[in-house]
Amino acid sequence: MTNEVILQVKDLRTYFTVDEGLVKAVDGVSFDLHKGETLGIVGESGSGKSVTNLSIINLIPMPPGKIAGGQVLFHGKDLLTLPQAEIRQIRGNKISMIFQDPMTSLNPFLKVSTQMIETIVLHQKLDKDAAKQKAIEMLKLAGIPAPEKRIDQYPHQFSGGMRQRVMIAMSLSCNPEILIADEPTSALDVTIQAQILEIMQELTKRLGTAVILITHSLGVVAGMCDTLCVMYAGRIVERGPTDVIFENPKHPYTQGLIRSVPRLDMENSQRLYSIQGQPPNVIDLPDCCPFYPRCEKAMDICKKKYPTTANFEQGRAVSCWLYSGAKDE
Amino acid sequence: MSKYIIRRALSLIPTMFIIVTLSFFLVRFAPGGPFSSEKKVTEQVLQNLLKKYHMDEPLGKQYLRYLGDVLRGDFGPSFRYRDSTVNQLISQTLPNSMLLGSIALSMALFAGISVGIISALKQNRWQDYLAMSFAVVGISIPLFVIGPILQLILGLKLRWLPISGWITSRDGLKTLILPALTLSFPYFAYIARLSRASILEVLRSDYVRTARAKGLSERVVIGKHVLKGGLLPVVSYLGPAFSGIITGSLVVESVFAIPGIGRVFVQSALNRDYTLIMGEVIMYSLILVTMNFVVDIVYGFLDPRISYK
Amino acid sequence: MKKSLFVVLALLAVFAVGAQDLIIANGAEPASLDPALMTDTTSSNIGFALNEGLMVYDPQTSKGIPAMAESYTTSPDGTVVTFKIRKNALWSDGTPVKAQDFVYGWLRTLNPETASEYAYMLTMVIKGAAAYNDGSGPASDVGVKALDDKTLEVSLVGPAAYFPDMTAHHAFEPAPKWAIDKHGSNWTKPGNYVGTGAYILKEWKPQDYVLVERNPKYWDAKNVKLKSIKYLASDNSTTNYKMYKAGAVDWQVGITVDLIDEIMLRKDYQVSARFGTYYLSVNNTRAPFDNVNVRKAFAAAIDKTTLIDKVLKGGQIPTDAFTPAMVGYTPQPGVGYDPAAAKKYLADAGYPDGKGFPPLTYIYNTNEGHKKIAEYIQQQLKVNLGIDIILQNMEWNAFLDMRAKHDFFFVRHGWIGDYLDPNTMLDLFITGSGNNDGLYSNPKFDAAIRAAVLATGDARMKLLMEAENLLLTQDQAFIPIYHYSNQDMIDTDKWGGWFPNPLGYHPPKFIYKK
Amino acid sequence: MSQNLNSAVNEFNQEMKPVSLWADAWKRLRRNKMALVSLWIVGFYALVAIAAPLIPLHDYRTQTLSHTNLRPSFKPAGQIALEAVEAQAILLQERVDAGVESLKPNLERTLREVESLKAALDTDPASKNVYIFGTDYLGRDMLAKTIYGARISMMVGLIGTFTAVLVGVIIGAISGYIGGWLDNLLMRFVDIMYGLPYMLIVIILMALFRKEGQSSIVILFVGIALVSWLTIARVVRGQIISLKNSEFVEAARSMGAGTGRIIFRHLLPNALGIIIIFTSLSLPSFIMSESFLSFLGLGVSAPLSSWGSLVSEGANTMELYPWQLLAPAIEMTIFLFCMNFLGDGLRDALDPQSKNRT
Amino acid sequence: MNKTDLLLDVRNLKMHFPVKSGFLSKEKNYIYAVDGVDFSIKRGETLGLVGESGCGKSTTARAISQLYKPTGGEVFLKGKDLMKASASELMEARKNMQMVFQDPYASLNPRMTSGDIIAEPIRIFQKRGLVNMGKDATNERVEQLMERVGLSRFFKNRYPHEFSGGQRQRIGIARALALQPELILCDEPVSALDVSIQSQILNLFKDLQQEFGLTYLFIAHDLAVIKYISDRVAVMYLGLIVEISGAKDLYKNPKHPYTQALLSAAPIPDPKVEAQRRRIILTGDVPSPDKQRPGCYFYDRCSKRMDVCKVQRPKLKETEDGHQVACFLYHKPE
Repeated sequence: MTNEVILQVKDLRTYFTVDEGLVKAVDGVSFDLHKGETLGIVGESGSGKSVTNLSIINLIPMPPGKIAGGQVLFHGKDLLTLPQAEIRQIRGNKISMIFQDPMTSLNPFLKVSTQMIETIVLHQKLDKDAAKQKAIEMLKLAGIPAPEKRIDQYPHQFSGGMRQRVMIAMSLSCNPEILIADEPTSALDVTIQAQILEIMQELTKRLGTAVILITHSLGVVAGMCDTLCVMYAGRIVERGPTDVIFENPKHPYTQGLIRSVPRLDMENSQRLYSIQGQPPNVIDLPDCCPFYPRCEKAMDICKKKYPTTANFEQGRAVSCWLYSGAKDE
Repeated sequence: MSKYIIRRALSLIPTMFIIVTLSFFLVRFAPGGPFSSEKKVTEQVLQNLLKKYHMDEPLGKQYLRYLGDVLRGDFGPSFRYRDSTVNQLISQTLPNSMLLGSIALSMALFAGISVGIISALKQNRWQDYLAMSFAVVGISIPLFVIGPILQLILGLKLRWLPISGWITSRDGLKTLILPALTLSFPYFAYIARLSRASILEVLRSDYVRTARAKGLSERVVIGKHVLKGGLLPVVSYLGPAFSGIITGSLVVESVFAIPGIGRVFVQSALNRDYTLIMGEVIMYSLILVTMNFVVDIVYGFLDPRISYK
Repeated sequence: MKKSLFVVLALLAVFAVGAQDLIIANGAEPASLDPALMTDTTSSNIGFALNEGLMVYDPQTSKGIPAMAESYTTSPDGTVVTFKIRKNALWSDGTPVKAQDFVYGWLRTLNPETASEYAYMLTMVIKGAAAYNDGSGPASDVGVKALDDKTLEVSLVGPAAYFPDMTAHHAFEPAPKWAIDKHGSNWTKPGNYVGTGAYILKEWKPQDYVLVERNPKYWDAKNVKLKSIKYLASDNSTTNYKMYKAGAVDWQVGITVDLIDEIMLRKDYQVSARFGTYYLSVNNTRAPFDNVNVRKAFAAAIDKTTLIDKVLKGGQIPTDAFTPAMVGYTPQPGVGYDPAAAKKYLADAGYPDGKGFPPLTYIYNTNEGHKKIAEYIQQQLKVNLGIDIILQNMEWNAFLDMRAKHDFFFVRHGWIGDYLDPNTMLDLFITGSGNNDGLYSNPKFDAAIRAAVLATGDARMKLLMEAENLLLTQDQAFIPIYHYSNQDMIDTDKWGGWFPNPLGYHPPKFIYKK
Repeated sequence: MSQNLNSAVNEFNQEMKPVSLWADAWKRLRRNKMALVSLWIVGFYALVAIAAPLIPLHDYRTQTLSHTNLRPSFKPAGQIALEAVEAQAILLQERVDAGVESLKPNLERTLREVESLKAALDTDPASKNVYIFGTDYLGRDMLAKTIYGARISMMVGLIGTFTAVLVGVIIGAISGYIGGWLDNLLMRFVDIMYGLPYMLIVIILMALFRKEGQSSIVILFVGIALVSWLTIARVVRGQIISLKNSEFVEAARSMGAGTGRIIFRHLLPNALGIIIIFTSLSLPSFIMSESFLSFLGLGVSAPLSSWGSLVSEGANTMELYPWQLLAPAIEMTIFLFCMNFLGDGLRDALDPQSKNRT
Repeated sequence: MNKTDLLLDVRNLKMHFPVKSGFLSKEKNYIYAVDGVDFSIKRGETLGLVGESGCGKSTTARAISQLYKPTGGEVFLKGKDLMKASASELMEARKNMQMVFQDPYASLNPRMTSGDIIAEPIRIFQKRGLVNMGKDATNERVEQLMERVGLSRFFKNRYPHEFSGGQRQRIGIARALALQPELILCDEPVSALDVSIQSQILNLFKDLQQEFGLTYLFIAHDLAVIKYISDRVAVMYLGLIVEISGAKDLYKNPKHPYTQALLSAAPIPDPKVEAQRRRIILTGDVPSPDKQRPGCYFYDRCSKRMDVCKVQRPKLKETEDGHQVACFLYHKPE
């Protein structure tokens, strides 16, 4: 991990217009990604983690979606304003993605070889045979036994874990600078999850790929990520090095989140902590702190205004009036 | 695979048998007979006719005789078209209906899928609304209105195309255009709606998102990744559509004077041409069943997840 | 896939036929081209091109004029007719036409195994024919003999003056024994067909067309002008009319009645009286129609002239009688249109102003024309008699079945004569006649008709007039509406030899392009 | 502000709102503009059809033979008829002048008619009639005919839909849910029904149930009902098969719910969308099959008519009197159009989840 | 173990699903989803059932509830064998045995309101005459239940889709409670929930157990969740239970190699711990349960396999008090 910033997300806002109103799925998200870094984005469903990443490579379905503001600077070029042809050069090549469900994110009608080769041919300008060789090599790296044979099979002939390996192989086949992994293991069993995470870690380390890992599992984040962003209702509420955050979470949400996970390695005969209430409905959200109804430390100002971001040492940033207020006043 | 085919074929036998049996007695139960006419034939002539076609025998015996003939592939003589056998009539008219039907269905497929794709890609925009309104009109307006209107405008007024006739006439292949157009209309409408709906669904699927995330151009995404899955429902519709387009083309065949099997069928039913009706019923059931079967095979071919064991 | 389809289409296109001389929209697919088996006009229209009997219909008068027979003689008592067959008459395969071919043809028609529907044309007049046809007599007793190769002697059941005319009918055509023996029921297929007509069968595409070409072996070939004739089997009259207007068809058999307002203004619209009558049949044995006054009330309540002028407009002739007028015969009408009289008849029958009249359904076979007439009649009965009837259409075959079973009260009916004689009209009302659907029965009528069979000349006509007088003037057994008309579309400025005539037969040998 | 904020953020604080499935559906339907407009139009059709005898129309049966085939107009019929006949007289005159002798009687009759129409202009009350949809071949009002036609056709559509839903849905549901030999039996029955020559069945029906002095409208409904349910039974069966292993059905079974309860409370409500779409798609075929059945003698008896019979009659004369086709065809197409959009709208409205998808 | 304390006793439960093979072939193939499972649950106890997908844990629950007719074995609920029970006896038994399903989206009929969903079991039993509860009483009970599981009773007219995932699962729980059963079969009830909601629901289960003295068969794939909720834990692999023990004991002292691998694979939400952990990464996937094997089912993936494991299948045997394991590392092959 060097200090070279390869991706800068600045005040990204992605909104969806639905019948009921405006959904601010992502509402002012900023973070930097350094070369070789693994950045975790953690949050509950609907918190905008996936939308953030789809926005980065400009894959938001429009309409109903709309990128309402912000910049995504990849080596200084704003991906949001890039013409489609140019951004296609980046997608799958410089920035590639893995999605949550390996069952549905591979095209069931096309052979694995077809799907892998088309990416390699497109971006690496190899001929088909060379591309196939490359694909087989990638499958081997991803730990698929007998890749020469299996490459000509259809996705349904693979198990869930194997499919995710295929996805990883495919996404890394063009040596991307950034791999965005959107809940890559949520649909997998725990033993398979361990396999996949290990493969991912190993391969990205070897290729020097920076990873944005989206997950709801604190356990996965803890083991994988250098840096962590915690999202709630479309915003990053806390950001910083993973170990520091786990050791000393500052935002009440982060605190609650970490405390509400049952842990294997601890005696917890005592009652599990739980954050009260339900995740917010993000339609037509007013400019308050969306967490305040569930927050034990809520103050009056929380209901009125979204907190400004307070910066701490080690690159930590927290959006909570507990800290911003203290600094402001 | 071959086992699957055999199983499918065997499972048809009881159904076909019941259809044949019921139809056989049904046609004889219908009022009137093959030898009715405004001027009644004399009693003696009628007796001669009945005897010639074995209709003076007990019904059970006739039925067994018929079954035996059918098993040998002989549908018997036509009662109405007395110079011809049912086999001749069917073999001379069915290919024409098949030709017309194939062309109409191809046109409907081509236009319907294109319109469906455009509609799906432009969902809720004017192109979509226009196309879908057109499709509703296609389903609502009967063929016997569309056909004559096309004849009137394109045939009689503008003289671009022949009004009616078949490829055997001096107009040749041009004669196919209007009837195929007319016949394809409702199918076009249905296919357009069907493909729109399923393509919309596929467009939302994860694997299309994956394809886009790989940096593929929209053309490749649609052409390679969306269509194959998006058109599967259309494929499964093809079976009923093809049999429907052949058996249901009687209006078009009549309006455009096409020597097809649809007209023969209607005439045979109206004439109580018993053997011809039976022949057609058997042919239709076979076509329906075969088409469904073919479509299943094609479906399995297109969808690698399905395997027939 | 697409390529091979294209090749197939291209091949089919190669077989497409070039220009013909005359293209006829013949109305439907011919049921048969076997003269013994054909029953419909569609078939017989083509039959007239392929075959010729002893006589051929005069294109202007529908009377017989010599064809295969160059002359005939009738015995003094009128029961034996001897035909002399043309020396130069040949079959289309070059075989000379012999008297034996006629004997074979006629006996074949009569043979129960042939099961010919028009055998009755022969059994009606030829001695011994009926017995052979029903299996009770031998073929040798049938009154048709070949005295030599060129002489045919026919013995009749009575002095049927109209017999020579009748022989123009297809039921009296000869048959080629050698072809039939060789090909069986396929002998009428192109390539196998052997005929005596001016044309030979070239192609027959079922439901599509029949193509015939000039027969060079025909005895009168030098006077046959048309090179070929194509009979289209299109059964959609609207389409046929469009084809006619577009010039793709030269002669449309029948017209599109829906477009009569346009058609009647055209000079190529050919209309002529036809030897037949449209009438309303009532069941004479069922109340209320067993009452003659009810029948008369109905007859008097319908204004036929307005129906034709305002609704049908197709050259039909309103009538109160059954038999069309012809030389020597004066039709005997029933009650004519008279609303006042109608009311009176109905009151006499016991239903003053229609009160107490039972619910009644008028049944017609499904057809736009019949429907218009039915609606008109319904309105007439309502206005003139105060009777509300229900209309019911029925599919053709079921309609025939119902009518044949006499299971009706009030139905549409029509009758077209087979030959130009009142007899062909009147004899269907004989008690027990197969076509007497209304079950009219009057012994005096039966006696008159039977007597007429044996009579000749004016005496015969008188008997027939007397019969019709009983039938209509006295008994009003049914309600005549109009005499049919023949309606065709053909430009007679362009096509010669085509004339409107009473039977509507147009032998193509006479037709030529002007 | 704070109240509003609360409700947006936390669902716990939302007010109580008692809604039934239908009220809920109605709420959603109202948001769908197309469906709402369609609903109003269909409602208007239904109202006109039901109230037809109360509407001051010309009697659809009354024949005015001097006013046949009049074009649609707001002018009095006498005027229009006179114009038409005068035009006809001019045409005839031209033809006669061109030497077509046979038309002479026609010309004379037409000239007489011109005179009598002129005379009737002031005397005959029928001359004052206004036919905004024109008249037919017997001088009857097309407006009244299409309205009464609508009654029949809508009734036919209703019956078709009703049996399709009643018989088809139940058979399909039972076949799909119970499966096994019963499924096999029922589906083979459907196959056989498809295979049998429908035309002959109808002809037999017609012959069996014909009654003197009665119209055949009831048999018509039987004829329609006979086949209307086949396709929907198959569709529902497929739908049920895909639904029957869903967790909520398992939940119901684990509670001991019986077959009937599972089918009617759990499965069918969830197949509602496809049932609605399918019926709205088959509506045109029900309406048009009436005109086919009427060819076999099962339709409505003249002088009553239906959209199907009016359209098929109109199609024959469209070159001369296009309004006889257009009036019923447009009316029918608008209706089917609306039913279609209404069907789409209803499907969405009855699906509580439809608005939750993004 | 005192027999009367046993609420549920499952013996040699088998659930084989037939798969159609070729036409005309008499031989049938089976999926051996559950292939001889023994365990029992005491009154008031929670037995956690853990395993990877396809191991047969959900099938076990469904077979116990007689949703699938088990292929073999015995299921005693309060001493009554459900497999031999008549329809009415089974109905009676169901009253004491309700299920909570995994997917809060799929397990609630989208066309029914939450109130109807919760009331449905009461209505079903009411109709059969097995409960006597009037309309008002039902209504009251529904409202009571809703409040108890943490839903406003004003929500009873809402449809499932109007609730969040956690709330839906509360509806599912309320439904299971409606008939006041003694046993609740929980089939992965928290797997689909978000972290913050999962803890709410887990606590709810605990509270309800205390309040109503419920007994749970609690299925999950998350070991931490199982550990938190269960008194005893059974680990399943490929249709068989490989290890049963008290919860604390299992986590402290896992015996079966599979259990060990499972525990080591589970990530722990603490970077420090994670950084130091040594994982046992299993190779390969869980094999498909479509054939019966002679040896240990875990043989192919086991790091400690011995020759005997290939030919003989270890039986579940008690190694120390209350700790049973099916592995030859702990007992001699026969």
